[in-house]
Amino acid sequence: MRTYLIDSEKNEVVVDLTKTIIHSSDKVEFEFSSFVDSELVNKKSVIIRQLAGSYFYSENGVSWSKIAKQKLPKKILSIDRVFDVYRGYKPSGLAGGGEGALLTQMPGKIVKILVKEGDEVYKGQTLVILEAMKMENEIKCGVDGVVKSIHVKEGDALDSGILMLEVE
Amino acid sequence: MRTYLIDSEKNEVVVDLTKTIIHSSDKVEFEFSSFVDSELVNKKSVIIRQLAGSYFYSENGVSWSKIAKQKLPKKILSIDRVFDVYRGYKPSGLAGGGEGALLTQMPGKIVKILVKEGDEVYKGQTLVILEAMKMENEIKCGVDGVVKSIHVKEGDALDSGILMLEVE
Amino acid sequence: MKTKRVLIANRGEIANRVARACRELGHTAIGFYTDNELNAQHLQYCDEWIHLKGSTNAETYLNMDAIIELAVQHKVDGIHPGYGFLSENGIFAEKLNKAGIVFIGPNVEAIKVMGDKATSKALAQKAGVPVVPGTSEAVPTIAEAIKVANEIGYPILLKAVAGGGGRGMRACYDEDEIKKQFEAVGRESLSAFGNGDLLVEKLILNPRHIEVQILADKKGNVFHFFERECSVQRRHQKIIEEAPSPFIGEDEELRRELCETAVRLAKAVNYDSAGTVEFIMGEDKSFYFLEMNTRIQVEHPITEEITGVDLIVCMIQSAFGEDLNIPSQEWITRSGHAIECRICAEDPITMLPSPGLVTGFETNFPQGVRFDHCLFKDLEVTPDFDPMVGKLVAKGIVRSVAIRKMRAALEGVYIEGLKTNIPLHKVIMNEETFIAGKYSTSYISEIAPQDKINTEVDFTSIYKKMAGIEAKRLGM
Amino acid sequence: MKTKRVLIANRGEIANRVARACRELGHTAIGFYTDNELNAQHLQYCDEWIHLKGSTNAETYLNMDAIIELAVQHKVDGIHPGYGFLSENGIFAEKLNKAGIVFIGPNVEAIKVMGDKATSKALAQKAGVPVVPGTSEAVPTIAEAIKVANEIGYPILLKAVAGGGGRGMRACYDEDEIKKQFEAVGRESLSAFGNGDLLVEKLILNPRHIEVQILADKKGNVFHFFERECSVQRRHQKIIEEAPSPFIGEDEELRRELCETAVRLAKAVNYDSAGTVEFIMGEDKSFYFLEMNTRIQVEHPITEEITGVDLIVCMIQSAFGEDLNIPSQEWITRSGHAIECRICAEDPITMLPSPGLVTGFETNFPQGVRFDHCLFKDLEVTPDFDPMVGKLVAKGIVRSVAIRKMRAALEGVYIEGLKTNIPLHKVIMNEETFIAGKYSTSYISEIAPQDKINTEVDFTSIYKKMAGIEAKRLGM
Repeated sequence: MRTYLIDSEKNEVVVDLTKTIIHSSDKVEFEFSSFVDSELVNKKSVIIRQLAGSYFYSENGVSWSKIAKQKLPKKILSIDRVFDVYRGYKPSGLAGGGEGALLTQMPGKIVKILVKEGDEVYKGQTLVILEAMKMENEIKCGVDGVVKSIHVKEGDALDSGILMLEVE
Repeated sequence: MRTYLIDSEKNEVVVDLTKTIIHSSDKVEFEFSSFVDSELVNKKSVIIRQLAGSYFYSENGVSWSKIAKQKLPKKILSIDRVFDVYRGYKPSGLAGGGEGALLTQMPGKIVKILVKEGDEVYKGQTLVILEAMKMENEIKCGVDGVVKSIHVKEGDALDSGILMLEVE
Repeated sequence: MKTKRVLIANRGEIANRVARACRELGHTAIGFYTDNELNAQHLQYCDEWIHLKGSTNAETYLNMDAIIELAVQHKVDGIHPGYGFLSENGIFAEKLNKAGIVFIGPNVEAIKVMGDKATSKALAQKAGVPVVPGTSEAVPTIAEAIKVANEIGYPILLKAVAGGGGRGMRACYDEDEIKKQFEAVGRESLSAFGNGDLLVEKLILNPRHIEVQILADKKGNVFHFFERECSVQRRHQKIIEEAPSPFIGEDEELRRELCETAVRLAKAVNYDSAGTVEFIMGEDKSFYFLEMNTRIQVEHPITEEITGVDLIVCMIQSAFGEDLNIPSQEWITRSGHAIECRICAEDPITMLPSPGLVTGFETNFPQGVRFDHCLFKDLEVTPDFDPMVGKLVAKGIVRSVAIRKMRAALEGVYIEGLKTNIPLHKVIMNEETFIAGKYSTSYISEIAPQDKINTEVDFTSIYKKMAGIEAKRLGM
Repeated sequence: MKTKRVLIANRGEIANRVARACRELGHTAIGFYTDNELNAQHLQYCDEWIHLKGSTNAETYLNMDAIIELAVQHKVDGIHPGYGFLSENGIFAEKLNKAGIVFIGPNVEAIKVMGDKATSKALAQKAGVPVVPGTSEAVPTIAEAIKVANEIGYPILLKAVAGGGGRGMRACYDEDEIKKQFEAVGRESLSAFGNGDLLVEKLILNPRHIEVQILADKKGNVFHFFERECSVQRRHQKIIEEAPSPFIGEDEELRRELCETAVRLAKAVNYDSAGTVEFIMGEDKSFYFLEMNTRIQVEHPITEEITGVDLIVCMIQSAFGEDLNIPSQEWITRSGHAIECRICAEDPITMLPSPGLVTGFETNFPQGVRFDHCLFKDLEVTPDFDPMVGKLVAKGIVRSVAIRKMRAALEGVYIEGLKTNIPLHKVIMNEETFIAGKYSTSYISEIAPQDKINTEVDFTSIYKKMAGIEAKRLGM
């Protein structure tokens, strides 16, 4: 699963959960990979352990620090910075170059195209599912409109920046 | 749903949850009825409110006292008394007169008979579902064996102490 | 002692605090919840929960008639107003008396006298309490203001009679500035406080804000519980307090003089509850009366920590005419040093309020830390209410130990989803001027610890948050 | 001060306590978990978690070699043994010294001298510390025992040299009883402690158990932190402690004499850590040395509450040769009164251990309550470990306030799934002999507060539990 963190200055960090190993009912290991501008900038395995009802975090299994449990929030704060959090897909506003033009944001494979040309679509509707980095990404529509043209088909392996379809 | 509380001296309290009203995601009302020797001895409506992650208990909606959250435990303790807790049905050891003879413990209606004569059954298997006090009660088998005879049929309204079926 | 029914006309951490005092006394604590705070966390310590309809402060915690009506309806013996809201409102206290309900605070007269800058200053002078040189009555004209300024010497302060919390004041370093500012400040004060009258006061440079805790009963016994220093302020609002004052330090002579002066003033106004006499102290250790807060104060815990007394419990006992069981002033001793950091929902650098939803909350403290707060997972901090969500208090045998403990305590607060000033407190607890105890009220503006906050976001901190979220998602 | 790596060779609430002290000092707290306690709650305050293999105490917390091996392997600077387990084991301390690891406790010699009843008694006498009349060496024969008894007068106590915690002793009111009991007690002691030697001692009637807290550094400074009274006991084990002692009360003369005697003894044995000198006090206020515990004690919190010192922090600092920052004995003051109730997983009436699974846990306290515990939902209290799961501490300006606070505190502990002695404590806090402070070590057996516990089960209490269960079931 991937998560987009976008802060007030529109700086963007993409955090991929690239591995999950469940050791026991109260011990789980995650591998996170972080991307900035589609570049892998950091990758780390971390362990979460539940103890006496609280979560503890470790990177080596020896030293542990307490962390707060939280459900997926809309915002993540760090000191004075606020990140908006989008999980699994990019928010419509950011789903490709022009409002109506959906471009691939990273190399990937078209898993499914959910509309055909001429369909009326609304802002936020999922148009395409793109598999990238072992994750399925719902590509949402940025505007209300009609599907003008589709330039790809299911199964296509695409580079980054390819125009998939246009809405007007 | 009903719950049997049986303490070390084998004293038995039957607590029926005879009504559940969900007022909101963090406020719910329960009506409990308690039976001793199948006699209704107490009936009360209580409210549980979740506040700041804890549960609070009230009988009038004005005065509240904190209580501890707990999953259905095997035992409930009160000062020096220990109650074994059985939820939904009486424990096999108490499931009717003889080991293999299932008798109604209270007046009720047969909702479903889950076995037929000749079936092999095991201790703890649900044989009959009996509706009583607006609750469905799973009547479990007290022994491993074979269903010898069934004396009732679905829909029958029965008094207390009626022999429903026999296992040997 | 018959147990009483006590209504708490407040919210947040102070409502918790009062309810817990009632719990100890065996009184029934009755709490309010409002339309915009149905899940008021302070109800958790209250025995009875009452709906105070409305959302704005005017509709709810400032709504005297609604509160009194509910109080009568629920057969309340007394109302504790906490701080803020109606805590220093003489009319409210009067209405309660009429309704036969005890106002858990001082007598109406004391509230009224101390509620007005001019009359309180006059009383102080009559009682031989030093006041900042300047006028005790409003100065009508610019000319008059300049005349006074020339008598007491520059710099001077133009100050709204009805002002407070640092609002409605302006410093003037010469005659021209007075001419420039006088009418402007007057207009501001009129719109802000409904009263445009101004005082002229000598401006004390590099002042310390030091206050004395008073506790009195209805029998004429007035005690002090030593001083607190509250000089670490932003926008004239305290964010860190200590007891005892590092500026007074070992000068027991000065300490006694200050505290006895406060008692003298309290006696002069027939004070009969918990209250605080605020002083401003110059670098020459001369001190002047500022104002008396006729209520319990946010920072009361540090006094409780070094004296071992429960001020809220005593305040309630005093209100109901009970004995405080305090044989004498000498019997009251202090030991150790306590520091309070106010935890506010605000940007640690701009120090501007930053409301939000608390998506996670945990603590992991060293021994002997006190955290009076109203935090819980899912708390919605709205702009409706004060951004202060908690008070972290650390005590040690000496100041350096208290600071050490506070550092560890600050590391042990995990609040997700909310900007807080904890990063600022962390810097201050390691900043040399603070550690040396040599700070004045201009500490924040001059030392600017906020500029030393490291705002860098590292991947570990992000992974910690993400991991907590993913683990929760797995239902762990 | 360089930060250290401190291994905590203990579990439960005391492991929490030590870890929290390390947190304040900036040391790295390293905790153990064992095969039978993988979810050791005390790890929550530890920075590093190490697996100590095994389940029995012999395999784990008593296993010197395994502990030292892990300590070396993890580059530990010092080990804190807590109480019980290896805390008073001279051999362990010696092994640590050899391994170049600091034993956070006193020097080996002090442990050994005080660990033996006979030698400690002899040292006490040499230091002019009054001891209970009787033999300081083992009495070989019945005839010898009777001879001593006739000298010191009946009643006398036959006491195992190696005994402790009230085990291995028997009262004899005349010659015949000595004849009857002598060999039996000897046999018992042999099997219980591997040593059958017996002492003969004068039996003090209606004795008070009063102890003095000692804190010393490696530089020869020895301080006392006043006394604690621990006379409320069951089976010679303390369940309630208070500081100061209500029996000594206002008798400051006696208090000073007692405390200075304790310091004299500690100095005589070159004591250099936290420790406790236990005395027995007769109704005539004459006191006799019992033993010195060369470790931190369960009931240390009440001393911390009235003196404001953090004993564990000081103990760690002392062990690493650091200053305690205590200028003088006079500098140490006490204020207020503190009471501790030991919360044990036991039947409140029979007082026998009652292990179980904690199915729910909540608290709701008045202000100023301290609860050192290892409780959490899903805690499995096994017979492997001490049944004590927590220590509830309440402080007030005077004893009556502390009792009032303790009553409210006891009402605010909600433990489901486990029998505890909380109902017993509730009765005691309302029982007149205790309230009067006029109790001796025979309080439980003579006053029998356990018989006053109301064990009636009402439907409301059942509905409360059922409602909590059903609400949880609904996922609320």
